[in-house]
Amino acid sequence: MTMLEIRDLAVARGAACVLEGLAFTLAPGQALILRGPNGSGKTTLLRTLAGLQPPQAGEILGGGEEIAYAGHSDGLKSMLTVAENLTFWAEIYGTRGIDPALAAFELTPLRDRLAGTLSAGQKRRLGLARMLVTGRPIWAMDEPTVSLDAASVELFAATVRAHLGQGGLAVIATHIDLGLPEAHVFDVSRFAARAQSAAATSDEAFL
Amino acid sequence: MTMLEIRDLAVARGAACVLEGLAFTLAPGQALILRGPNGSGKTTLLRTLAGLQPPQAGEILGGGEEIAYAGHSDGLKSMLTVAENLTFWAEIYGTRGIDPALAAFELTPLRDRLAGTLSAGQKRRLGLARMLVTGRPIWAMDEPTVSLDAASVELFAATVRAHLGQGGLAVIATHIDLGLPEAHVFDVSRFAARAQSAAATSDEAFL
Amino acid sequence: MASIWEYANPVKFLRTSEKVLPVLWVLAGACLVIGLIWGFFFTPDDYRQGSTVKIIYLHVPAALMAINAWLMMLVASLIWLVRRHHVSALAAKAAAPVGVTMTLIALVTGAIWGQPMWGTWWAWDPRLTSFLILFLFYLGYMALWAAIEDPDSAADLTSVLCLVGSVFAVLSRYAVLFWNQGLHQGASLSLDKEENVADVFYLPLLVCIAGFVLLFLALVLYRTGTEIRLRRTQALIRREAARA
Amino acid sequence: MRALLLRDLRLAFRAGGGFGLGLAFFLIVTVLVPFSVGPQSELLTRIAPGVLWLGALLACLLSLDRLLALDWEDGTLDLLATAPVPLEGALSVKALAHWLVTGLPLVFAAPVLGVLLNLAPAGYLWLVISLAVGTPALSVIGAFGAALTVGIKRGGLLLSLLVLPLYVPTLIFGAEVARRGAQGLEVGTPLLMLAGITFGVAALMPFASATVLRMNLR
Amino acid sequence: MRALLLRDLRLAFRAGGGFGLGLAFFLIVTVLVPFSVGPQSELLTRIAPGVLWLGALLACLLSLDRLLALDWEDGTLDLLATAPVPLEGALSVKALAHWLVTGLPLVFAAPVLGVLLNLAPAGYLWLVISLAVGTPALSVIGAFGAALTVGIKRGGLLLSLLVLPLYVPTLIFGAEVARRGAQGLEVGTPLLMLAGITFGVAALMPFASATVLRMNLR
Amino acid sequence: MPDLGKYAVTVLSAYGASIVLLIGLVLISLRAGRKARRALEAVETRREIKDEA
Ligand code: HEM
Ligand SMILES: Nc1ncnc2c1ncn2[C@@H]1O[C@H](COP(=O)(O)OP(=O)(O)OP(=O)(O)O)[C@@H](O)[C@H]1O
Ligand SMILES: Nc1ncnc2c1ncn2[C@@H]1O[C@H](COP(=O)(O)OP(=O)(O)OP(=O)(O)O)[C@@H](O)[C@H]1O
Ligand SMILES: [Mg+2]
Ligand SMILES: [Mg+2]
Repeated sequence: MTMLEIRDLAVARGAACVLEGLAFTLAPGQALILRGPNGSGKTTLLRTLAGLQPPQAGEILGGGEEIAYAGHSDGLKSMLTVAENLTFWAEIYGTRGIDPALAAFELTPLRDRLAGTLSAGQKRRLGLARMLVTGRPIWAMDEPTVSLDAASVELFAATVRAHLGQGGLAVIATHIDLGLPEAHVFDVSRFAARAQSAAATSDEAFL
Repeated sequence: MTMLEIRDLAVARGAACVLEGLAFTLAPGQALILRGPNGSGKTTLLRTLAGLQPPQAGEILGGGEEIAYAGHSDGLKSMLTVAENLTFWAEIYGTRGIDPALAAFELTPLRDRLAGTLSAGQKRRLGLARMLVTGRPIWAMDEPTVSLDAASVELFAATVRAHLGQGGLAVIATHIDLGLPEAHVFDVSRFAARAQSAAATSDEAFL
Repeated sequence: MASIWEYANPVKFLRTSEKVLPVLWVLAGACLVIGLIWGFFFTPDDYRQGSTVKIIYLHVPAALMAINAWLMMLVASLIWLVRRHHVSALAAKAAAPVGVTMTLIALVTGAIWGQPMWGTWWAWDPRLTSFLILFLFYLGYMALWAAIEDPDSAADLTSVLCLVGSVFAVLSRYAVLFWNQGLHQGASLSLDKEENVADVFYLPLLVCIAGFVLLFLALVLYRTGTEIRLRRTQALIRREAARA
Repeated sequence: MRALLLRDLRLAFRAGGGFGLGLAFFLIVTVLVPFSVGPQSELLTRIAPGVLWLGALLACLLSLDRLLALDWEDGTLDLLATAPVPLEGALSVKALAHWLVTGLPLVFAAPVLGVLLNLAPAGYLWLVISLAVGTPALSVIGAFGAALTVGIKRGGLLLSLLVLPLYVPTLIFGAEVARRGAQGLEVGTPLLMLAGITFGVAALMPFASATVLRMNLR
Repeated sequence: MRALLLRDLRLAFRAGGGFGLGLAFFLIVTVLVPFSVGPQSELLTRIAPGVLWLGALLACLLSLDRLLALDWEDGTLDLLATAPVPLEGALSVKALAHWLVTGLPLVFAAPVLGVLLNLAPAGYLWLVISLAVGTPALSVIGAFGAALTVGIKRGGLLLSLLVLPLYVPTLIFGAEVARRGAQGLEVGTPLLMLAGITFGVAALMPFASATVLRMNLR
Repeated sequence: MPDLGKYAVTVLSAYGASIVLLIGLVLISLRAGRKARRALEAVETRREIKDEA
């Protein structure tokens, strides 16, 4: 059974440790909302969970091949159509059928439009639809609702809820209210690295 | 006296007209919030107001040399420090003194940090601080609060309010609540171009 | 007996190098001055090359150090990749400008020497060409260090470049040998070919080589210290910022 | 993997995707050479094989920064690194796609441009063979350079600087094959060396490339 | 304006900013020429002036995509277009900054590289003069090309393609000056033409560049 | 001064160029070293002052 557990995790950006002592457990069907002011380290934490950077300390159980990541950028090719973009990711993840994903984010009418001609919010919806074709149980998303209008935010919440209903997990960093009252809120600012350890990464040797 | 008035404006993106029949007048001290679902044409309208693209029809009174524009991207150089980035724009606009702008967005502690090492929200705050050093009365801003946390959104609202208090004007496209109840809300979706005129730009000659 | 890895601690390294450096500077200066003066003033002219033979006291040591500096960087890069001792990464960084200067000296003195000997400043002789390629590798290595902000990634990436570059440098050497047969004389410092350089030239040359080696060591130690101090300064500033 | 190859090819063929640009650059460099060294045909014949190889190398080089930088900028590389494909494989495939859209067309174009430079008749066959054998190495080595500089904004020029010295052996052997061919000399040894470089590099380089790419994504 | 010049220069000198890379590229191209055409010094002497001009042109070309594309990507160009500076002036200043960090160093480096290619002794002076007079034109024309392709993602190769034909007259006259100089012939006419191109282009081109840039920003 | 014969210019310029390069390298290194030392001292004294406070 898919679980995500982190124990006493510390994460660093640049040469500086930003968060430390992080711990939580996420069971299937649960979602975690990461909160914290600008620069508190949410992006850093998500990238570490996704395996893009090694943790500074502590361990991550689960994750790995189970996790799908969506960052600040959507990884869209402006010269490919909406459908082509999505099909590419479906093939990379070895799944098939992009129609449900298109439908979930109301992109079906735009399916043959080049991604470069979409508006900011439409691009974002396409980026989110990618999560559906990964077929992975854990979603790690960084400010997924940037540029989305209220209706699209609701679409997003509904999609996440459906994903959780199928036993999926989600870790979402956001500043706004997503309309997911059932999700746990995890405020990262409580775990800000203390002054000593703030420089305690590769700088350590020099102090 | 600075005013911004648009009359029967139509704006186009790509080869398609997106909005038409737009009209409003903005007096000093007033702010206008542009609303509308994703893809309704807010960005297109703001770029037209800023003079980056010509209107399809109608006219814009005011604007021109009075308007300062802030788009989806912030125009920051990652290899320059926060202070250097801001000073550059101050010199381009022929104003001086970046300290108030830094202070307004709580960037003073970061002033010697390279812009490339800021978090998403910190970058955005720097982009917004740029508006203060332009010294221009009309602000045209496209989703200024993307990536900002709640405290920073308040900072932003306070800054806009102070700007209005000095007789400034602001046109702001946004999906979220800015905490500016005194601003007029302008929903662009009412002005969506009809099907006929939707192709009525340069295609016209071929129809 | 203490492990040599102890000196991989930056602070320890600073303290030790502080003690060693003055000695090194003095020895290097002494060897260079003695060797060069001996070579310049008190050696006879060669019967074929005339007084130009005196250039050998700069040219050969510089050429040797140019190669050895790259070897040292290669070793230091490996140490960094395997054991992740910051000092070794910084030592590699510190050695590159020294190595590139040595290469430049070898090239410039060689070119000046070539004018009377071969009648041309430059010829595409395999050995000269290999040195030019080495020069390019140094340039690329230094440019990569300069282009990356995060010091640890810079160390990682330049180390891999150094490894890959070494393989290609060797490959280039074979390619160049194949491509053109040279004018340049072969290795003559090797022990079995004494006939090449007479003792009168040989002894001062050895002193000069010792001088270049010592100077290289002193410069690398000193520059490594500089790099460590810069890193330490940044680290402290970051900590201050984190406290604020 | 197949999806990645197809996507890269499709992107290359779309408007502005860069297919044919390498070719055009190759053409233009070749055309500029007579303008700069002067039009004497016997001189051109002598330098033709070398110029064509150099042109091919530069055309390849110029298109290298499309190899990874675009995917880096729009976040695709991050997503690809977390996707269930080994990065080594992904990089090999991307190098292959680069060769198919850049190197391969040059192989076919070279004889035509040889005419412009008065290439000796005996040279055509060996020019084509040497390019066909050698250009894959250029793409694979280029992928390493691209992975090394991917985090650096507009690393284009730095990329050239790092990659050019690595191209030296390939260039020497490749141009040697073409030159000897044109003069009717024996080409066996350099051709063997060239093939050896291509195979060795194709087998080993992707590991180095993936290593540096992972470091850069960190 | 001064602020813009200073900023561009500062960015160029910052780590990774690209200063010196054009120079290094120039060096590398010059070095690769003997590898590809062979090491015979009499051949090299003949082609040296042309190769050096071609190398300078390519070094200039490769750095063109830094001229505007970076500012476009991060939105600076949008903001600059709405700022109280005439776009013509801004583009001239950016071309000037480009020349200062790319063309000018090449002028100083060329004699050193001349040694590598066995340039005839009489050629050094005229090589330097022709480069000093001609390279500013390359930057100004390049700014036009950069403005033309600024909206296109990774337009680098396309940019080269568009700009190269525009460089032909400058290259012909520049290389002619250097070649005649090296052979001890009279250089007056081509030098005059070269100077004429540079002045004409510096005076008129910025208007064309600003026009196409405005179209691209639309 | 030894008699350098017809190669005087050659030999002297080789020595001159090399010595300029060597001394240049040493001077640049020393200057950078001093600068780094000063910067570090500034930060360290600041830190001591803060620690006392
Ligand atoms: C311009 C580039 C040149 C480079 C890079 C270069 C490189 C080298 C190197 C690496 C060595 C050390 C060889 C060894 O002992 O293993 C060497 C030695 C030497 N080079 Fe050069 N050389 C250059 C030009 C010249 C020229 C123009 C001459 C003129 C005759 C020359 C004469 C010598 C001599 C006499 C030695 C000493 C070898 C010996 O010990 O007999 N070199 N050079
Ligand atoms: N190279 C660097 N050196 C030092 N600090 C850095 C560097 N890069 C980033 N930081 C800092 O690391 C912190 C964490 O950044 P991160 O992007 O994870 O924040 P975030 O929570 O995602 O913020 P936001 O909500 O604004 O996106 C920030 O304070 C940032 O300024
Ligand atoms: N080249 C094009 N051809 C056709 N339609 C286009 C083209 N480019 C953009 N559009 C469409 O123009 C409309 C207006 O886009 P615009 O970016 O102005 O919307 P927006 O209101 O800013 O949306 P968002 O809130 O998502 O940022 C969108 O529906 C978009 O899909
Ligand atoms: Mg973030
Ligand atoms: Mg928009």
